[in-house]
Amino acid sequence: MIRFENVSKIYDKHPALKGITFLAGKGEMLFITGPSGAGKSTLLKLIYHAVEPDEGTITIAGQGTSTIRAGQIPYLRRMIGVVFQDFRLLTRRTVFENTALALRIRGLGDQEIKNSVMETLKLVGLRHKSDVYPESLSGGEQQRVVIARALVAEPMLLLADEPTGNLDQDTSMEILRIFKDINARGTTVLIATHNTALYAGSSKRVLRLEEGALAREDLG
Amino acid sequence: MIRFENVSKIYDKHPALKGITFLAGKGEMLFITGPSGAGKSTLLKLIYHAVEPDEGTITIAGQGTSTIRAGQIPYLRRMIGVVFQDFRLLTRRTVFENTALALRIRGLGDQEIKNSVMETLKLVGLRHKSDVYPESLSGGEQQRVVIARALVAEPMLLLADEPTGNLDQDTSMEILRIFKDINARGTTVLIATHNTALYAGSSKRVLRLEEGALAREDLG
Amino acid sequence: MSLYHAKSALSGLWKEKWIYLLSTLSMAVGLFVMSVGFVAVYNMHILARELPEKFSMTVYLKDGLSADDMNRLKGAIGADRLVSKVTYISKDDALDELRKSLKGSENLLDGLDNNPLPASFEVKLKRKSVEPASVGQLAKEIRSMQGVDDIQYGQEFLDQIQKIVRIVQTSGLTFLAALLAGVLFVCYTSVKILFYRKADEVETLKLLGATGWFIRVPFLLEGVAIGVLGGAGALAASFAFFKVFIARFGASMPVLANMAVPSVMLAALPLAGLFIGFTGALIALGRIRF
Amino acid sequence: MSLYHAKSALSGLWKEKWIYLLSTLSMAVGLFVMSVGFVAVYNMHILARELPEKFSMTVYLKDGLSADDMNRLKGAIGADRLVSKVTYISKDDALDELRKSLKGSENLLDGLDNNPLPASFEVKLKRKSVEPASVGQLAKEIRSMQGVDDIQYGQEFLDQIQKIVRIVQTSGLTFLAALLAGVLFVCYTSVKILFYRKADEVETLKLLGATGWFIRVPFLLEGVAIGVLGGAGALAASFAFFKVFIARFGASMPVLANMAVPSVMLAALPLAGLFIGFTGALIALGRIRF
Ligand SMILES: Nc1ncnc2c1ncn2[C@@H]1O[C@H](COP(=O)(O)OP(=O)(O)OP(=O)(O)O)[C@@H](O)[C@H]1O
Ligand SMILES: Nc1ncnc2c1ncn2[C@@H]1O[C@H](COP(=O)(O)OP(=O)(O)OP(=O)(O)O)[C@@H](O)[C@H]1O
Ligand SMILES: [Mg+2]
Ligand SMILES: [Mg+2]
Repeated sequence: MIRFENVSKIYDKHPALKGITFLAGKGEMLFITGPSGAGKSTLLKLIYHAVEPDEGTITIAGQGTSTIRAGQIPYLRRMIGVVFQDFRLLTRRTVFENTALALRIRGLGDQEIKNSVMETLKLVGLRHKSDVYPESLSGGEQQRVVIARALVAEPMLLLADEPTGNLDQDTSMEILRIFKDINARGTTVLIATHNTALYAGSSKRVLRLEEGALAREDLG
Repeated sequence: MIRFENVSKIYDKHPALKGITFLAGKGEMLFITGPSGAGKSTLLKLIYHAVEPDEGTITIAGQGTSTIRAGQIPYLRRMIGVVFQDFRLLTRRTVFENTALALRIRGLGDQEIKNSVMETLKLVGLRHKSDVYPESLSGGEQQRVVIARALVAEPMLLLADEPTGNLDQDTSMEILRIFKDINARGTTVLIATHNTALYAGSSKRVLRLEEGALAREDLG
Repeated sequence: MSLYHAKSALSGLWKEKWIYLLSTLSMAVGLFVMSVGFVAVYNMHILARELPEKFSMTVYLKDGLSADDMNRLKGAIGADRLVSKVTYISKDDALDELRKSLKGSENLLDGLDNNPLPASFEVKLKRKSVEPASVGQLAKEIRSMQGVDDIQYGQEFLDQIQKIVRIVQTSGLTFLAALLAGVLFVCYTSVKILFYRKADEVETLKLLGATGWFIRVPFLLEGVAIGVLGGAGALAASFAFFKVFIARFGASMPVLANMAVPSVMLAALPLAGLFIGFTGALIALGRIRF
Repeated sequence: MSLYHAKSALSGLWKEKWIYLLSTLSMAVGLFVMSVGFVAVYNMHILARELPEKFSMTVYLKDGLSADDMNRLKGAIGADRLVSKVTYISKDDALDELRKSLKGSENLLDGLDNNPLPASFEVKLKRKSVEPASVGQLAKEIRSMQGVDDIQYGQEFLDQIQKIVRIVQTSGLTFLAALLAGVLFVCYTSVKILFYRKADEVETLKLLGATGWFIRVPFLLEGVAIGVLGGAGALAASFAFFKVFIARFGASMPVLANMAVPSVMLAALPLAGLFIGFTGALIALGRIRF
């Protein structure tokens, strides 16, 4: 599903990723960890094409990201659900509309959207907040909206960047359970996190980044 | 230092805090925990006067917050350093200027500001990023800038809202050590967090909020 | 464009209604200024065009023409496409006229034994077709007709008037063009700045997998809404303004009472608003790069 | 206001230079439109004021006045504060004049044995003080002087001219006021929208303990910078525009060649920009509530 070959990313002369090589198979669940500034978010951004690599090749679902035509990028992205570390909620839309966006973009009908969105919001415990604007949500509630938006379209690949940074232990475990569920249904899941509780004892692969390099690969 | 007496806060008919009563002594270090949406941030916002209580009285350093004159509010706030859950970094200013803001507001001189800011940035490990704009920082780096800004003016009271949500275990512990240092020098510290590692074994008071009510008070 | 887009644009408008209201008002004011400028120049134009209305030629006739000859001549002159009216002025009429113009010194004429003044045709020209060159041509033709003694018309005066008309029109248009470009630019800027803040929103939509047009459509609709509402506001303001203006000044100055407020503005202002709003939004969003 | 504030305002400008450049341009264009409107109305005003320049009275003298009497009369009339020039027209001059005006029918006058026309004074009035009422008063005074037979002046014509002058001036001013208010509003909106996005920044500064003026000053400086630069740009554009305008149209129309571009604009445009930028920013920020 994901193939990184010797990938490097340099921001203004400062290397954020150096010669990263790894594979993630279809249906796999995989964690990325490492200290602040190690390059976890950058790695995810490379996958959803928010930044482009300076070196190496990235292949997502058989599609090389550097050879892709610009017009195809939206369709590549629709295969991917992203929990952004900085949320990226639209302030002018309600919780419902923010979540629905992932489906609107795919051109689904109103009734279908309503059903899926309400179901997903229920999953993250925010059904009762569906008509509220993001600014009147708590930090953890906002984070859960972002998670709902990433899940709602049942993507082939889920990228979650620090998805439990604003969530308590119980809610975090609840979210992890949801990720496992969707993974069990075939979605490849890639989670960048500091929260060791997410992968401890999971027996999943954990990639550890340090200063932009792949320092260690382990089982959680 | 902080006195809450039967404080309630209602957002659009939905109660976020119900009848909260607690004291925090000068020089104390105290944790607030509880599930997502329990009212932790709201409690901190009441202290720095970002929202006003619907019921009850709040006294900060002997000053009742509902009787305070509008013109005094900036001076009340200058006693307090806040690590905002949503960061509130100014996108148009560099890391240095964002941190320096806390001192500029207090009217300090350029040399003094430079010394204090660089020292504090070094403390949070961001000295080398001082000329960078927030948008090109990682999530954890941004969070550390917010921490630096809250610390730099050596406030009487430090309020930290989920200060380690984007930080790895090691960095989190480093930040906690800094908080303990400043607390040892006399600053009252109030930390709202989900990260049990921050208070586990600390023997500090931990207030647990649940659905807006003070559910339990414990020692960490 | 689906119902979703329309709703989404509307909800965007509503969420930030004050700033959109301000933009719309600003658009309205800009277009209003433009329409005031336009009506002013338009009326100057009309006024200038009407200047030559009173322009006429005097065709002096030879003495002793028969009524038949006279009628034939009159018909021949009146048939020309430049001519709007031909009036016969007899020798007696001419003398009366002179007597009147000598008001106070009429006795000058008392000693005359016969009327030395010739009969003439006063030839009024059609206002729209008054052109120095063609008038010169017409004069030549008339002069060569049988029975015509001489022909007089203000050649220089006509040239002068023509020049003034041209200047008024050209400088008015230059003026209007400057005004128009200015207002267009200011309105465009206002839309552009309004949308500048949306860079974040656009970026997020892109990252979620939206195509260019999915992103653009709600913004374009917003721009169009601002533009059309602004244009409608400008229209209302213009009509109100000119109504008051004419009421205030028209009574004492007939030129203003007949001031033309071209009804083409009815459609043009909202259309101009639509155009500005649409292109403003389009350019403000720029090329959407993935 | 410290060096910090200035630096902070400048860095803000630099970080978002394109949008500020656009705002500044928009401000420049707005003020340019305003100045073009202003110069246009100003020149209409001047033109209108000069209309009565050619206004004169004709004072007919009794026959057989002595040179002495005539001079005394001329002096008396010329002494009036309304009068700019008195010219004597003798009986012969008057006849010559008539002969000229009868061009083509001069032979009419051949039979005259004596000159029936009176000598007269042509009294030119000072342009600025031409007022129907005072002119009427003057006419009455002159009529009562010894040696004066009659006095003729275009009473109606004068009234008419006066009316036109007033209308042109008042309607020009109404026009200008509408233009001015419009441009002011549009410029203000542009600044206001530009600052609207800053609500977050203002909120953060408040929460950090900044006082109202600490927050406002950088924004006000930004507003002032935009305004003054915009005003300077407008000034440059105006002078360039009028230079080209006069070069293009002035040659064929003397009125335009002498077009006045008031030098007060030198200061007024940047000042207007400053004012708009400052108040725009001030109102855009609104009352800072803690
Ligand atoms: N747009 C950018 N421009 C310049 N430097 C950047 C940019 N984005 C990230 N960086 C730098 O690249 C490095 C890696 O950033 P990245 O966001 O991938 O870290 P991370 O592992 O996600 O950290 P965190 O756990 O704090 O979120 C950091 O040092 C960061 O400052
Ligand atoms: N401005 C607001 N308007 C309306 N409701 C609000 C507002 N701010 C917070 N709330 C609601 O009040 C409740 C408490 O919010 P608060 O931010 O205090 O929670 P929290 O304990 O900080 O949660 P988290 O751990 O997720 O940050 C939440 O249900 C939230 O939706
Ligand atoms: Mg990150
Ligand atoms: Mg919170």
